[in-house]
Amino acid sequence: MHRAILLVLALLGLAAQPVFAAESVNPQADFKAFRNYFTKRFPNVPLNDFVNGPYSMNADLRKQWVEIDAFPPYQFALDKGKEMFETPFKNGKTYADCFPNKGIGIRQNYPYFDTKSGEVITLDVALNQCRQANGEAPYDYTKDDMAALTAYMAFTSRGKLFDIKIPDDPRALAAYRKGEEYFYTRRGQLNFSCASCHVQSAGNHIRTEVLAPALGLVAALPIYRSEWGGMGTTSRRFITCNSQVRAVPLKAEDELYRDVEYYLSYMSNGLPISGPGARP
Amino acid sequence: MASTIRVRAVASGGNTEVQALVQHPMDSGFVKNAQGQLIPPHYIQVVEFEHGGKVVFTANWGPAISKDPYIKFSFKGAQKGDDLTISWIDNKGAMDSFVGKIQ
Amino acid sequence: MNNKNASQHERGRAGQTRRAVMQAAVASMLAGAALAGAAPLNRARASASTAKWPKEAFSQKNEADAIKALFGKTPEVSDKVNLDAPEIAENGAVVPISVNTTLPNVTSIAIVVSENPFPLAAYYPIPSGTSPMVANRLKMAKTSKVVALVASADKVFSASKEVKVTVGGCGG
Amino acid sequence: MRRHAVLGLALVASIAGLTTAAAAASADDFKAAYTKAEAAEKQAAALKNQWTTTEAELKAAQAAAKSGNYDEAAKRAQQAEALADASIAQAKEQATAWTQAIIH
Repeated sequence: MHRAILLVLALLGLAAQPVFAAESVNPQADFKAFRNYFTKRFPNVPLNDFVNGPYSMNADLRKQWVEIDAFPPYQFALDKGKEMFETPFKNGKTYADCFPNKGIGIRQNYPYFDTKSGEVITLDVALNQCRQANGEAPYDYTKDDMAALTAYMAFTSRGKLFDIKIPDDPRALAAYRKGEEYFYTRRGQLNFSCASCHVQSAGNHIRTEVLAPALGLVAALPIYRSEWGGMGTTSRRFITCNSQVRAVPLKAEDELYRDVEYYLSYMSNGLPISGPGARP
Repeated sequence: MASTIRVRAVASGGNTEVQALVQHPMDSGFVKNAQGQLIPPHYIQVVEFEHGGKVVFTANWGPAISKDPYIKFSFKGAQKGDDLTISWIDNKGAMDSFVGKIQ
Repeated sequence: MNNKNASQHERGRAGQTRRAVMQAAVASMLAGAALAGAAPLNRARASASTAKWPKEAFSQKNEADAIKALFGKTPEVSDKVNLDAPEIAENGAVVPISVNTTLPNVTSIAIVVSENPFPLAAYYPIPSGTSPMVANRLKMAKTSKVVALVASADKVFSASKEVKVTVGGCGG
Repeated sequence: MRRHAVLGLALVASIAGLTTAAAAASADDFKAAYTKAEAAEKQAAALKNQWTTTEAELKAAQAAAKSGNYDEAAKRAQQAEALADASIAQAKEQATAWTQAIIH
């Protein structure tokens, strides 16, 4: 009980100096420090440009991206996603029936913490919940159908600002904290955390690739990668990150992956959705 | 039903700038599939753009053109609202065509 | 046999593997005859043909032979040929390259990637009324010289640039 | 930083230990080594911190055993165990160390 109160106080930003380190979960303070770190480190990158990842910090890359984005190769996935989104299920209902505002322009509100199930619900999970509620088989979280569908939903939300909420529920704060932990924990034989690449080394090169800053990273998802020759889901991105450091990836949309997305999206609050993005 | 061809053609000051994207794997013949077998070459060889009964642009391509190929060029003499016809054929004889409106 | 088949194999294309795309293409070729009458409104009668596709030039395995097969002459370097290519390709699979020129009476533009297995990447005849300018996206197997060639008034002019590639466009 | 060095040393030491097992290995040697490796990898899985390299070694060990090359199989299994142990050590160390990486 005492712990719960502390958590709630921390959530509200009212806790003065927390007594124990373990109780010091303070998303608002984290958010400020996180944003501060990136804006100080990259003073020439306008805040809203962080969502363009590597292109915000490398002129040659940016030029190639602008040229390619003028008529992006993900156009076909986007068109397919729109068609899928608008095609009714066998029962006559559509995705629009499952979502607020008929599913248009809502990407910025995902993931959210579902106080009923006590879990983080990402857009991808919400889409499959919608499918299953309407008697349809769920899509594979790592494959093209889910990528196309989420690409379209992100596209209708471009420019909308991330608005991730952490409800007054200790479980929500715990999920946030678990996501934060996963993000900063070193893993794999290469002993890298997500942060090793996307915080400490953001903007640096790995071969010709420029590592995207963690700030705004999720705003570009899903992403078309030239390397993949196609659109990839958030799950695919996380799984690839893990494999690259020689860690066995979690299952797609594993609770921890959802928590990381929750954490990172909260860190990107106020930044515009730029997905679907295109990356090398 | 979706076409394999997307086109944006914009007329301005007597000049029409055309950008097109074609959905095609453009397999080079040098890439292996998951089973380690080479994927045979499969790529578009010719894309033709026609306006007012005249071929205004022809792209001759080899396997080094990127997947879902993109092309941009410009020509003179078209008006807003005119038709622009695009057609392609690949090394296996598959084809598609599309009529777009110049904006 | 024109404008026939692509309609069929487009359904759900983005979700298919390369293999599946190929199977679909073959299937659609077989189905082509049956579909000929059912083309949607915006599918045209016109069709591209491979009759003039310069097969010999595209089959050459080195730069000089490809250029010779295509133009029958040796190019001379010209600062009137502008080749726009990145210093470092973000990914060898998609390298944006554009060419334009201030040379008069241009009849064609070609792009060669010296180190690719087949160096000739693209050949664009330029009819009168069409600007001597083209932009496209190429695959590059590795770091290579890229050459832009412009045929103008019975001569061939060129410009080249080295493009660094560390993530090859021909890998798996 | 010091902790990482310790982790690295543990890894090197455990791999170096393999070279002493030079004598020809039997099917039983392989089985014993594989069982140990598998147990360690299970523990790593419980900590949600398996390494792809461990998995690869386990597979290689089984493949070698199948073809009757028990020397190689035992060696691979021991390698897998060393990697799994290192991943467990990493997870335990990171259980608290991660907080030091948070942006403040």
